[in-house]
Amino acid sequence: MKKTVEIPLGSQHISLLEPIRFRFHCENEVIRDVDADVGFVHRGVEEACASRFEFKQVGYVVARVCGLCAITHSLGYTLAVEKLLHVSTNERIKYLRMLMVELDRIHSHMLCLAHTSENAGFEALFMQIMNDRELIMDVQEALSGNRVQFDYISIGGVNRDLSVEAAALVLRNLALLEPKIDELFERFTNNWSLSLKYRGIGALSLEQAYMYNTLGPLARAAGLVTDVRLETDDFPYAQVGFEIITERGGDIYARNLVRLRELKQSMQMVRNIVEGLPEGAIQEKTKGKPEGEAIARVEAPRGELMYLVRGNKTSILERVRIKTPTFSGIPAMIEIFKGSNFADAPAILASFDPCMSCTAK
Amino acid sequence: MNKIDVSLENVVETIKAFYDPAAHHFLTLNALRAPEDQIELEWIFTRYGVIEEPTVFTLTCKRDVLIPSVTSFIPSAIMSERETVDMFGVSIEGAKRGLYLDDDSLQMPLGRCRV
Amino acid sequence: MSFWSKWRKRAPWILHYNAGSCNGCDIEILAALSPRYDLERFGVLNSGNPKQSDIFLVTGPVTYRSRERLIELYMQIPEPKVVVAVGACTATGGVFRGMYNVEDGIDRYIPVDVYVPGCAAGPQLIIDGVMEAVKIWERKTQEIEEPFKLFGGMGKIGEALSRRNTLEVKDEQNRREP
Amino acid sequence: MLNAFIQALKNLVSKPVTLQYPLAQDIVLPPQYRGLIEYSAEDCIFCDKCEHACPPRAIIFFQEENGDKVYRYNPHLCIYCGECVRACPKPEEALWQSEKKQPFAVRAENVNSEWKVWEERCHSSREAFAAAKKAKKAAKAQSESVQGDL
Repeated sequence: MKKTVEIPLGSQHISLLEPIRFRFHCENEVIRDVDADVGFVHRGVEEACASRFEFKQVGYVVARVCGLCAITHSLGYTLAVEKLLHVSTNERIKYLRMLMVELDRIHSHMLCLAHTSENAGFEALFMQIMNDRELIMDVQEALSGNRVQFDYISIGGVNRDLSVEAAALVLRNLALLEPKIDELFERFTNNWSLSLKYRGIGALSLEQAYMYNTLGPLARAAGLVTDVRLETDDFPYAQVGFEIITERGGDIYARNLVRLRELKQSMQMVRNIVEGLPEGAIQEKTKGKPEGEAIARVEAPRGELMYLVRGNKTSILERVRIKTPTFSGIPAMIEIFKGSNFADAPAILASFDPCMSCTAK
Repeated sequence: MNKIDVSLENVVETIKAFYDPAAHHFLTLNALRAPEDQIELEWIFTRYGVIEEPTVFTLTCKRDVLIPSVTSFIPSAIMSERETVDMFGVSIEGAKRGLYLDDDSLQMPLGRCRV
Repeated sequence: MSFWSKWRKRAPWILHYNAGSCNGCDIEILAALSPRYDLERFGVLNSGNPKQSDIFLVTGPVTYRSRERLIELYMQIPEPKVVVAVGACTATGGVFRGMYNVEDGIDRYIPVDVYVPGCAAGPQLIIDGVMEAVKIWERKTQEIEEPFKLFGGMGKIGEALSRRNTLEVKDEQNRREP
Repeated sequence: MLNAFIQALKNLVSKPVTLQYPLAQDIVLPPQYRGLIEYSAEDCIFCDKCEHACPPRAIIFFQEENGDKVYRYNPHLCIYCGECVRACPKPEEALWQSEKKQPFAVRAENVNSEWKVWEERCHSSREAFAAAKKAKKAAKAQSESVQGDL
């Protein structure tokens, strides 16, 4: 006789950084169905952006939607508003913005790898990656003045210039980080006990990836060619050495591999940006009030982030629509849970790198 | 962006004829208050791996009608539909309330008339 | 008893709950637990179990859906307990102050002992806050433990209460003087 | 396996990465760390630009009856974005972002409820001042019109 057992996970759990509640319907060890409750972090940012804040302040408010991809949120919003204000930025501003976004991607991917390994029961590796990650955090603090919330991008430019000492610090810390990433690469590919937790678990096929509109590292691990850096021309990504990275398999192992390879590529891109930084002013003049409707898309560490901004020639915007990566990834996430073992649930969950504060806004 | 106007009757057929799972990527469903107690809905699509402006299907209708759902061929649309139902107080086929909001919180925060 | 309590006092365990924050303070708490800053050298351990914890680290302005969980977790932590509000939005609501689905700051619901500023609060600020919380926790432990010794029970309780009052008065004086 | 063993031996003799922060050594904040907002009343021209620019409204001015304004700032509401300093017409003189670490507060300081009281008092003082000004203007206009009639 088959009997389903309901097992709740969350909203407060040691393996969860953020409140999300799952209810797993299990048959013995196997998960048959999942209910997810994602609304714990809903604060009402969309409403507040369109009623309480002026359009110049909204950039700082939307950065607080998510601490991990704060810079991509403010970048997405700024790009959309700049389209409405008909401002075009010079090459130096574009390069500095790309620099911060890539640094953010490095630290976010490292946090995700650390979290995955912790949830697979490998706490020493978690501590090691978190220690290596501090190198990037130091760079971010030196560049923007804060470790997490950068507040680096403002409408029309960036708030701070890259000084010579900061550029030297970037290159030095990247050189220190490079061998450690190589070591991590070896650990994630060759370690037998990690492969037991990662290989073939939580797999997503290419058909499923197409069907559920997955995005970011999750889709690229399944072999789906999608990356907003490839699909938009707002930034000269090809000039600084961007190439799309895809893997086959779609399991946790492939996702980790995508993240590791993107880490290496982002480091190379940061180096290219710092070395080939063009001259120019860091702030362009803006005037007027936003009018019309614009869509801006940015590649956040977790996938595609979209901002739709509509203004009506007043300083308060009419609508700000935020589409975050995890939000569109949840149907695929629920699909992957079905049929896998309950003991693998924390590792699968961490391999998605879910960001609930993005999802619920 | 390329805007295509649709009506309440042919919205599902138009999107179904346009949408190709292997090429198109459903971004999101956006909603907006329109004058005279109407609501404006936008289904936004892009293509995988190609530089292209997003394609937007626009529908303007009354707030109290039942809006058809596209989840039968785009399963990932369920989240944005549930969010729209919560935030604007409209009804969409098959979308439950209560994704973000509880019974004791402010209902349909974005669908209210702004003073 | 006193032999063991000496060690127990040096190991306050942490319970961390996210009541709707942006993740910024949460990853900084993780960073504070990681080797560079290493909160664990003070005996602090991040436990997921409220019944074994002493210090409650909360981040985020309290959203409507998380307030019941917040109070439930607070009630499950055994006395003596100390609450640390990490980050600007936990203390006063921060940038989310006045939005429709949040309650500006957690001190509407539970008493807060230490407020850590910053958006997001850096690891050194978190260490400062936790060190202050440990001090408060030791004081609270003494207040609870002494009456149970039953050496002139009522007198001891009265003494403890009067000392607590003078301490609070002192706190206020210290605050006003500078 | 051998590599791991060698690594473990190396770690035994190498220096620890942990900073002994509150006990032995201080963490060095980088230059231009975005710390506490500081203010100088002497140089301020009371243009209220910082108050309007601040996203969480952590800066408010209290209006006294004689027309003077008093600056109030809550470091526990501030998000340290630096927008007030960028809006300030006299940055580095009247309002600047220091590199100081923000201090924590304890329960007795009452950072939330006390600030609520301040907010309300500031708003009511503004309104009272505006009403008084309006009444004065109206009285003046009336007296002028009375004079004109005469």
